[in-house]
Amino acid sequence: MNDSSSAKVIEWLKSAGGITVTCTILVAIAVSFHKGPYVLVNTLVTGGMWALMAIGVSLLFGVMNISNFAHGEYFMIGSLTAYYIMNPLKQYLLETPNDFLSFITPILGIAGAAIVGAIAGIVTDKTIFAQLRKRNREGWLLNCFLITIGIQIILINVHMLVFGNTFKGVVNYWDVPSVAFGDVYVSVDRVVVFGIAMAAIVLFWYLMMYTSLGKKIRAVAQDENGARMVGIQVNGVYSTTFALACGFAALAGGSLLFMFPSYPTVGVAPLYNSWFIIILVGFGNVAGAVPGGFMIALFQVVTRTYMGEGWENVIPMFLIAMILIFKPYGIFATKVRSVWEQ
Amino acid sequence: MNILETKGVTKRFGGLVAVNDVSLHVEAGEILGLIGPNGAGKTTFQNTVAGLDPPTSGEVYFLGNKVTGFSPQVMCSLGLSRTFQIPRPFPKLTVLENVLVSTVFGNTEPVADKVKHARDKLDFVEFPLGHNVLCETLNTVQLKRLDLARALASSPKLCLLDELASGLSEVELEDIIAIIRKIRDTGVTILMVEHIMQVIMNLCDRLAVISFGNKIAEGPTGEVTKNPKVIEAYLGVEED
Amino acid sequence: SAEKVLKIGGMAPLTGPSAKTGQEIKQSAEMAFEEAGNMIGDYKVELVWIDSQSDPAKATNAYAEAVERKGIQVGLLNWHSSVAIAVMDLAAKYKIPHLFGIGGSSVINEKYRSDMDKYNGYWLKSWPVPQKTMTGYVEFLEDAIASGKFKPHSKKVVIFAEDTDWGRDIFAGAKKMFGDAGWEIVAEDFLAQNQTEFYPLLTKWKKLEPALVFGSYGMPVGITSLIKQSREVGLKVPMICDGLGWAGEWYSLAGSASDYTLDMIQKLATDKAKAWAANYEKKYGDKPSPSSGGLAYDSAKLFIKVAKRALEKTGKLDSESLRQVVLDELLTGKITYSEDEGAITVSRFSYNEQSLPDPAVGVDDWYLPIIQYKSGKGRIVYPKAWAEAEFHVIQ
Amino acid sequence: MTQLTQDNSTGFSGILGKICLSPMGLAGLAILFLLPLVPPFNQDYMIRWLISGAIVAAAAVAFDFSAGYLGIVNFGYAAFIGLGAYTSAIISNKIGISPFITIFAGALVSAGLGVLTGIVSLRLRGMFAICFTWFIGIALMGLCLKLDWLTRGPLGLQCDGFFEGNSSLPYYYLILAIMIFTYLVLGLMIRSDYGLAFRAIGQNMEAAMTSGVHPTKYRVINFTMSCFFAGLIGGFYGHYYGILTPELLHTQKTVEVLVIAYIGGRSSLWGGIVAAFPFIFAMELLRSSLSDLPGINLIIYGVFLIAIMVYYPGGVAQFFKNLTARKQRSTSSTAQKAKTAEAGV
Amino acid sequence: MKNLNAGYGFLKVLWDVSIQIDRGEFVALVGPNGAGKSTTLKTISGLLPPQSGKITFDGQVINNQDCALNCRNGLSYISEELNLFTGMTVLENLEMGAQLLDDKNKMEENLQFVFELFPRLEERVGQYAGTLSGGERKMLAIARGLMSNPILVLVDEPSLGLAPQVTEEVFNALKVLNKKGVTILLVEQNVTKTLKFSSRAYILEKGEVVLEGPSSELITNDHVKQIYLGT
Ligand SMILES: Nc1ncnc2c1ncn2[C@@H]1O[C@H](COP(=O)(O)OP(=O)(O)OP(=O)(O)O)[C@@H](O)[C@H]1O
Ligand SMILES: Nc1ncnc2c1ncn2[C@@H]1O[C@H](COP(=O)(O)OP(=O)(O)OP(=O)(O)O)[C@@H](O)[C@H]1O
Ligand SMILES: CC(C)C[C@H](N)C(=O)O
Ligand SMILES: [Mg+2]
Ligand SMILES: [Mg+2]
Repeated sequence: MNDSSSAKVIEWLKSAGGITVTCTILVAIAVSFHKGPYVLVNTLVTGGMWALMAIGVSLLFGVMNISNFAHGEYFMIGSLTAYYIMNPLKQYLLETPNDFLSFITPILGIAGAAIVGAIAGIVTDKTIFAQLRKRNREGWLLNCFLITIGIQIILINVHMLVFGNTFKGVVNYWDVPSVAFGDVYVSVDRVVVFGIAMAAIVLFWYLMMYTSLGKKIRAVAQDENGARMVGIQVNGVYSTTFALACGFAALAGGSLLFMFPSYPTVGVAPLYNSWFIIILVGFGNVAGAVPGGFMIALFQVVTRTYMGEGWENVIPMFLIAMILIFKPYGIFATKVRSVWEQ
Repeated sequence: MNILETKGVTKRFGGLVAVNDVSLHVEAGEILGLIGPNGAGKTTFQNTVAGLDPPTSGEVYFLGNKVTGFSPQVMCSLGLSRTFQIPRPFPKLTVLENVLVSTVFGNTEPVADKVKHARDKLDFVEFPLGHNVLCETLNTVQLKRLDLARALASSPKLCLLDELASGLSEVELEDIIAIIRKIRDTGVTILMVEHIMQVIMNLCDRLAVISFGNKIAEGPTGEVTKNPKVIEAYLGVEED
Repeated sequence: SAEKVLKIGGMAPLTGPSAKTGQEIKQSAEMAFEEAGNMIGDYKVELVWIDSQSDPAKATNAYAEAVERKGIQVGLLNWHSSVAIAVMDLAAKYKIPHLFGIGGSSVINEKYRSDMDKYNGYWLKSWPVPQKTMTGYVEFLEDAIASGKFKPHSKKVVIFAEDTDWGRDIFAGAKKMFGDAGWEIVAEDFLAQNQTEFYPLLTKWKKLEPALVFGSYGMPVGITSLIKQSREVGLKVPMICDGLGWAGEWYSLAGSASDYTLDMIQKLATDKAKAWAANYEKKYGDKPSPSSGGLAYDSAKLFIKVAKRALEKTGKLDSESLRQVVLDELLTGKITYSEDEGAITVSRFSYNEQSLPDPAVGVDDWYLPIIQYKSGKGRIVYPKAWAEAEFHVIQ
Repeated sequence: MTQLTQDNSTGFSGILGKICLSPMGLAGLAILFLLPLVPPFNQDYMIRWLISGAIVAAAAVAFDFSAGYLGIVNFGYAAFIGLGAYTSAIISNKIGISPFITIFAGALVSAGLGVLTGIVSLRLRGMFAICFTWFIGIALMGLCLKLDWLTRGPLGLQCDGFFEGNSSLPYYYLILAIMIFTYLVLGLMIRSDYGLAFRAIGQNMEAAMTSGVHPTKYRVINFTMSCFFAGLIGGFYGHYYGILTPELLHTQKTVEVLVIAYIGGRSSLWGGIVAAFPFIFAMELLRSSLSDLPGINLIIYGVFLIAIMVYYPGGVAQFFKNLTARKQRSTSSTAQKAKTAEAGV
Repeated sequence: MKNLNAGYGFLKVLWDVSIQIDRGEFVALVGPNGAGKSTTLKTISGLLPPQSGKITFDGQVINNQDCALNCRNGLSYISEELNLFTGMTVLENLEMGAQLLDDKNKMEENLQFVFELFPRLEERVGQYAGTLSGGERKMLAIARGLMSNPILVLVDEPSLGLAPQVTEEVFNALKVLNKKGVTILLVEQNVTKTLKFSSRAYILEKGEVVLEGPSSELITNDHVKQIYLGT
């Protein structure tokens, strides 16, 4: 490591983000020693999943200034799709076992979920937000917020009317024993889902940073008129953004079907968690969502371990609030702020 | 008497030194022009003085008291007000209400009829529109006038003006010059940043020049504009 | 001549977080009345559904409206205790008997007993407080240990419960019960309603090395996740998961991980009961829950019986006549409803002075057997008289 | 105090104007007073709906006081309501004093938390401030569940009523009084210099600071007042319905208030009142007449909400504003060109 | 570009404005504050839909065409508000300006050109646009507008907030561009200078064209002298 890059690392370590991340790691290690390594493993596995959700919320807010309260419902759409893909296949497999098919069934379900979620996102944008964009931009943030509340209510109740109130879930994806990390057991489903989450995040990060689509999205996020002036078709970019964000939520929903059976209000908990994360790390911070996810997961695991169940909403909330007081724009906030700050 | 004095004010943004060790003073009743190339640090310097962005190091004295790092609302109540390079009004308030905010909260001296006071200030700067227009519909130039009225409404002793005249045509420049003169005549000291030489030459008693964050010259207007360093750094070869 | 009509206000959480339960209650009760041809004597039955929305405030608004605008003469069923608390006063105020609320928790009993005169005959439950019914678990365990079928390595037990009024009650009951029986309680946890992630909790429990896990958790997602994940993290101890069977679809969520878990639930064992379940599934497309659906069905049947008696006795059907019969005959134990007559969930519904507002509890009355699941089927393992299978301890 | 909107109207409506009422508003209030006396509104269930309407209306007014003027949506608002409700219930249960006194204690405790929130969230802007209040709300609800020795947690806390007897009518007049009190106090504040400061801070904090407005002070004052009334309303809620559960502190409840406040029109205060009553009635009627398909009423609600926000985001207040504007436009037929010309000089 | 009526919502700002610009011309649009100059440019660029009238560009009617499409066709608009991507670096901003170009070499060439024009920007390539000083932003906005090889450039008050030296440079650059065959429509407050640089000019007052003609004639026009030059 040469001088300048080590200086950069030190600089980063001194920043709020660096301090928090370091503290988190230290706490994780300390708790792991005290209570056993399961803390660490749990943190990693759940954190990855929340990060996936959080990215979608962050993206929508960052690019379109929409604080999506209905994001959990796209999670719900994902889990519903995955269920209706996986369940018939599983029924069929019961009669005609087929190793290959049973191996890819979950993958088909998850992929299907992501696609349907993305389509739902586009439909939402075209039917509602495109109209709003055309009509007026005043009070955009809060108008959109209320609209997403409306979307949430509609989607939940349509689910209830059309698909009923039953819990539509699968027992597991792959019926194989858990894998052991030391004396900690984790199911294969979880490991795979963690992998999917990480892969999706890396892919997304690459997309945003290095492809022209990503640059266009960022440009639109920062100045819509500016983007139009350099020849970017913003409506297309908005729809794409919606598709990406909702696709991610649905991907998470599909991937987590084994843990969250689909039912009308399944999206609420994931929604809350993703908001905790993006507030903690600051909006529009894709890379930050990953450590953020881990941090929230750690907060929750640690409070559950030491305080008992039920406190995981009290203590972490309090902690995030405290952190906000010192870092009002989230821990990874930099000096540069654009649309995120409104 | 020095109404404002800075000693070695430095402002860093990360690695960039935007203002470097600038010491200058403003005498009561004068108009001091602060000039320099784009990005020299003029706005930043004003921010450090007005309390929006405290200096990294150095000291600021206002009316003889040390005020380094005071918050803007305190500076305002002490009698320092400013206008913005990019005006930032309250978009959903009317023109009159905008000025009232500063009349009501910025004023240390009691004002009998606040509405009248505010209207007076608007008339003083010859605000061209009605007073019940919402601010979001104003254009930049109107906003600057409004911003000026707002700054004056708090009955300041020192007023910092940032590029007040940019975007005006030649005739309009004459107007604004007259207004600024009028302001000075009411006893308000002015520290102004400006690029338009017509305004500077007409108004400023003294000039301070900064370039790349450093003060390179300070003195009476006529002297400074002949300073070769200044000509090289800023003015270029004058034609008009 | 005007048609004679009895308007019944059926209350259930039809929207909101407990909508699933509400829907089952509604459908089961409707089934019961349909079977009676929607007639009681020469009275036509009109069911008015009151959506409690799981919110006491909203429920009272809807209730008052149902009484005043829609003219309900009697109230039936309910789920949440908090709703019950708020609505009890309305029932008393409007002099509408409200019968057979399913919400079990003790707060209702407290309020009822605080002013017996006011509420008597205006509020009646069909599910007793859990403290009364749960003693079966300890009896069963003592029995299993005595007979050598269950050899716990220690008397350490972990107790959990959902964080609701019901959970709080059952938790209090369980704590006392296990304490009295000499068990050491090594962990106590209340679980949030919408929780699905139990790895931290289960790993914590695992390290405590309990000999038994006991809990009550009525949320299908929560309890099935808990069971599945307990297998994933390798927690291999007998688990009593009270409430697992409350939702019809539990097995499609928990799968084989649920093998050997224990539950205490309405038995649905008789032929009649099985026929009902099959009917329900045919009609509505999903499996009914014996606790919400079954109990609502039984409650409706019992109500029809009470109403018939009222008609017989007074020649008319209205709030007043119903209340009279309830006070005179139901609460004195003259009217009961038993398995022989068609009750599908418990042996017999009968009320008496001491039990009020609950039904009397006992093996011959309101009693829930303990069952053990295997491949999605529950078999009664206790009480001995009813047992269909041997208790199997997971290794 | 600066009277910003100095209407040149004198006499009766001038006096009314001083206390933030227009003749139309007064008529509206008179209607609200008389409504429960005329059929069909004199039925008890209608009065209950009116009470629900008044609760939401009062809450929407106090909510709008922060959201509409300061620009900070207090997304944990239900928790402040709940805090007041629980405090009042606990005090009156434990010590046995009259709920008429304890609701003020509840209001003060809520206001106290409001002070803290105001101070602590000072540096937060926009979404971060909103989420901060939200997190406070979530944490409070969690506490309410966990501190069951105090709140009885999910078992629910029973509270005594204000009045003996079965009629809801006295409760209606009580909440109506609370609602009007809330409106008048907050309305007068908005009319005063405070209102100017709130709006200035809400629109541009930096400009407000350079104009000499002390953001901490005004933000705290605003939060305190808004939360005080939240607590007061909460106290009423508890003693009226007789039972409190932690669900009262749920975000869902904030959303109910928020929706009414926004349909009423932001930064209008009275908009919430005008919107609340018809809205509650419409929702209750929908629910009760579509009870065969539970949930369909909520779908309609959702669609309505979206439609309003897309096509008429100004809400009721905007509607009235447009009405008066149209009237003015028809009287003064100034050519548009003249207007533009004036603007162009 | 013809018979244009435009405005914001209820407010009508432009009244039958007709402007015609031929290929390769350097046309100026001057007028007092609030006359509607910026509005004209906005409407032409497609950011603001016209209320009525017709805008043609290269023989094609582009009335309700999105700004992005116009940009594709070679119309570049440098706005008064700058519309920079504040969260991107200077270099990224410039790259975004050239994002329609397929040819990487061409982009490099353009970069060289604008850096020559504004050496200050080259010094700041890695800085976020949001932290630039007022003048630096202006330079960046102009530079970005030139990155896409436009046929027609609409410039709104390029000298606003620029140091005198730089102002001079910007005007010279526009002249150079014009010599290269790029058509320019310039809006500016500094009437003397504008008229000196441009070949033809329109004078807009209260949303109407009151005068038009070759710049050299206008500069001696009495009306212009009186209103704008104060002589
Ligand atoms: N927040 C910030 N972070 C990093 N750099 C900054 C920041 N604010 C200003 N700068 C830099 O500091 C320098 C001085 O900026 P300042 O705005 O003071 O210039 P100025 O003299 O007012 O110029 P102009 O005449 O163009 O307005 C500029 O190079 C600018 O890029
Ligand atoms: N977004 C807007 N909404 C409403 N009115 C506006 C808006 N923008 C500008 N106006 C009004 O339109 C008129 C013309 O404005 P425009 O910006 O086109 O003038 P201009 O000639 O460019 O003036 P300047 O020299 O100040 O830039 C002005 O009266 C202004 O108040
Ligand atoms: C099983 C049910 C009786 C529990 C119910 N949720 C209650 O309120 O008590
Ligand atoms: Mg500047
Ligand atoms: Mg302009």
